[in-house]
Amino acid sequence: MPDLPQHESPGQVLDVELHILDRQVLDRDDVPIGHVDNIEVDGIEPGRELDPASPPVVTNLVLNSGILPRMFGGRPPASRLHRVPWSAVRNVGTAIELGEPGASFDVTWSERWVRDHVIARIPGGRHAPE
Amino acid sequence: MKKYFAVALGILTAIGGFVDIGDLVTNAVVGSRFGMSLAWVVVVGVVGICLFAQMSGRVAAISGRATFEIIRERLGPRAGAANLGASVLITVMTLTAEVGGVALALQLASGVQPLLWIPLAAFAVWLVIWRVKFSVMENVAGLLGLALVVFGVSLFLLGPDWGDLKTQALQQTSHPRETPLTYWYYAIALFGAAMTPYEVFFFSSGGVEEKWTEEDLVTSRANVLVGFPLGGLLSLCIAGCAATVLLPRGIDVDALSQTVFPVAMGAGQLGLAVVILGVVAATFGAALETGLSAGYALAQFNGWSWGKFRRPAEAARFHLTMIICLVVAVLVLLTGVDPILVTEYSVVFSAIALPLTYLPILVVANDPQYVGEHVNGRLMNAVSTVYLALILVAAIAAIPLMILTKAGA
Amino acid sequence: MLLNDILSLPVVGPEGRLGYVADCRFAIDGSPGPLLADAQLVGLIVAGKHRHGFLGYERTSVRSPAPLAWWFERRQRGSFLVLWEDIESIDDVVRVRPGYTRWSATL
Amino acid sequence: MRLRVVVATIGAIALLVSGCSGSPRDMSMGVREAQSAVGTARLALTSSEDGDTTGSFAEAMVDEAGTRLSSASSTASAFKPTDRRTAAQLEAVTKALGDADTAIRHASEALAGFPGAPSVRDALDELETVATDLGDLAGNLEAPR
Repeated sequence: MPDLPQHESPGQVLDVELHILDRQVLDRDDVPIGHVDNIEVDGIEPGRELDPASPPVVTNLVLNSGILPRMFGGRPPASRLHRVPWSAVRNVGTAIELGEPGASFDVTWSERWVRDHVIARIPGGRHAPE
Repeated sequence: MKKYFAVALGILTAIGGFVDIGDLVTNAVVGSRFGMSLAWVVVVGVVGICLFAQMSGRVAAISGRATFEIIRERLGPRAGAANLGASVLITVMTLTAEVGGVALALQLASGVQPLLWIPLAAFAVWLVIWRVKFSVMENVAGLLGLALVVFGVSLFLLGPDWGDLKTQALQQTSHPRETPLTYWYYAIALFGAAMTPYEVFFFSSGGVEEKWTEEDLVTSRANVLVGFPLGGLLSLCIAGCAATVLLPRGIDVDALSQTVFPVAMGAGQLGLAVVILGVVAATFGAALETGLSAGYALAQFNGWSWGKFRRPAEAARFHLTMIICLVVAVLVLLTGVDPILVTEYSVVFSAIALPLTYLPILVVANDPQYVGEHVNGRLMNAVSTVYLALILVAAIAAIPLMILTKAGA
Repeated sequence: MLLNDILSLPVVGPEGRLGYVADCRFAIDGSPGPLLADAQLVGLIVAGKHRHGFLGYERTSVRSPAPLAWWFERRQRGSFLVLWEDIESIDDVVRVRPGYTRWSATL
Repeated sequence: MRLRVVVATIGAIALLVSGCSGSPRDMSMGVREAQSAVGTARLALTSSEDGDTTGSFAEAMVDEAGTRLSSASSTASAFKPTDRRTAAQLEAVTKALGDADTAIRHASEALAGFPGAPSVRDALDELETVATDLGDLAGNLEAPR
């Protein structure tokens, strides 16, 4: 294999599998809210000739929506995709940091449900350990 | 001064926290059947856990990412989920064994049936996880676990033929009553007992819990590099006691009472009281660690909020996971299954799950994005790669050996 | 469109099959947003045999421990980057325009 | 790929078959377990007499020895004799295990100190006799695996 030319892009370069998928997502206060399971882009229409001048851009990260489809194929119903808009992303490093609190994303509903119905009802559940 | 105190405390808790029901039982079984001829495996296992615990701690301190986040990130959904399934299964098995161990030890102290102690012990574990601060929990359990040093004292009081023990350790001759297959089966069990995967989950998550930074690396390295080998030495003393008292009498260990008996013989009733206290502390401490590890693993894999530094309500699914795991452990124990048997299986299954945990740790400990300038050195990488190969061989050989030897019968 | 639908699609060039989509490369260099600029697609990483390799790790500059790096690289040998402007269409297969350029896949 | 599956399956079946069938070695394994149980009970009694252990600890040890002995019996009886020689051996083994069971029960009673229970001294003597018998028996049987 001859040495191929190296393509240089301005800005941070991200390979989806390497840098984004399965990374931990932290909210504004560094609280984990999920992992990236998928990425939504616009600008690709299946079957149409693509426009070289307007590359697709990331619109949403999809969190915790079906580890099973990723393991076995298929996809979860569109209504169950927990989306986080790209505009909420503050930094992409060893974790993906958001600029908003976790409660503003629907991916945290199960956390809130368990909290409200189970954990907070057990005595001491709302107190810090001593 | 405060810094030296922190280092000393860390080392002491590392020693006390190193030995759990798996180490206790496996070392006693091996000592009673093979003498010191498998001592080399303990050494190999301790070096291995030092390597990988240290790496996972370094990754956690610098990047803030605990081990199961790394596993998910580097292995992807399929292999990651396979590892999650295996790790949670083994960790809950170990948790079951530890809770059972607490109950057995309390039975030895009180004469009251273990079935009555099991729910109590599990509830106490939950209460500590629920209410006690991480550092307090770790230090108290670790320091009380130091009572197990009485194994070393008893070994001296028993006055064994040291030359004989040394010969056994150096010649690796298996006892005439044993076959090479059982010898290697127990080699894998000992290896698995020393390198149980929950230890790295707990160690790295503990680093995040205690908010380690780059400056804490020296302390954490000292804890591991001094504490774990001393814990390994303690394991060897357990084996040595069994080799001195039980091996010549043809007694194979299959109960906790036999494990601690040599201490009674060497140090009398006082020694017995101390060793039982040590066993309760060590198994209780390990029950906390395994319970938390199951929660860490599941929460980190799914990206849930986790950690004892948060209020339970701020890590709701994490706490719910641990409650469920404890309930499962109690239900399993209430069927009357022998905790010692659960222990013996859990250490061998540990050996099987090791490669998928240690591969991502090794890879990420070389990645500057995660550890900055603190990437592995050449020697570290060479030794770790050899270990990865070793772990792979042990994992592949474990199941066939288990079937061929009827689980070491 | 969801990106996982593109990952591991077969890639076809003018001279026949080239391999599979192993990864998608983005760069944060689009129009500025509130926190980060938009992430625009640079191109697709095409791999010959193994579709996933070690999740892209082989493309980083990390070369140690040597035996592992050697193994990962071997599994991903021959992969390359195709830029967005060289991609004609994406449906069940990814079609590459005639006269496309192979770029190095390494980061 | 399919070949690999076939080889793996055959390997697994071979392992299972070789691991699970009963053999004369089951008897020696059973005797070995019984020796271990009797030895444990003897240690419990002597150490309790010497004051090295508490009563409840010694009782727990003897209880566990009893459990181990039942497991020894089931280990030994996994073997189904095929000829006269092994049938006679199995009979001897079964009898020795029965004696051991009685001896351990007596040891347990002696420790508990019920009225009419054997003395610790007597229980120890009985255990010693049983241990000797088991030792002789083990020597006659095929060596354990």
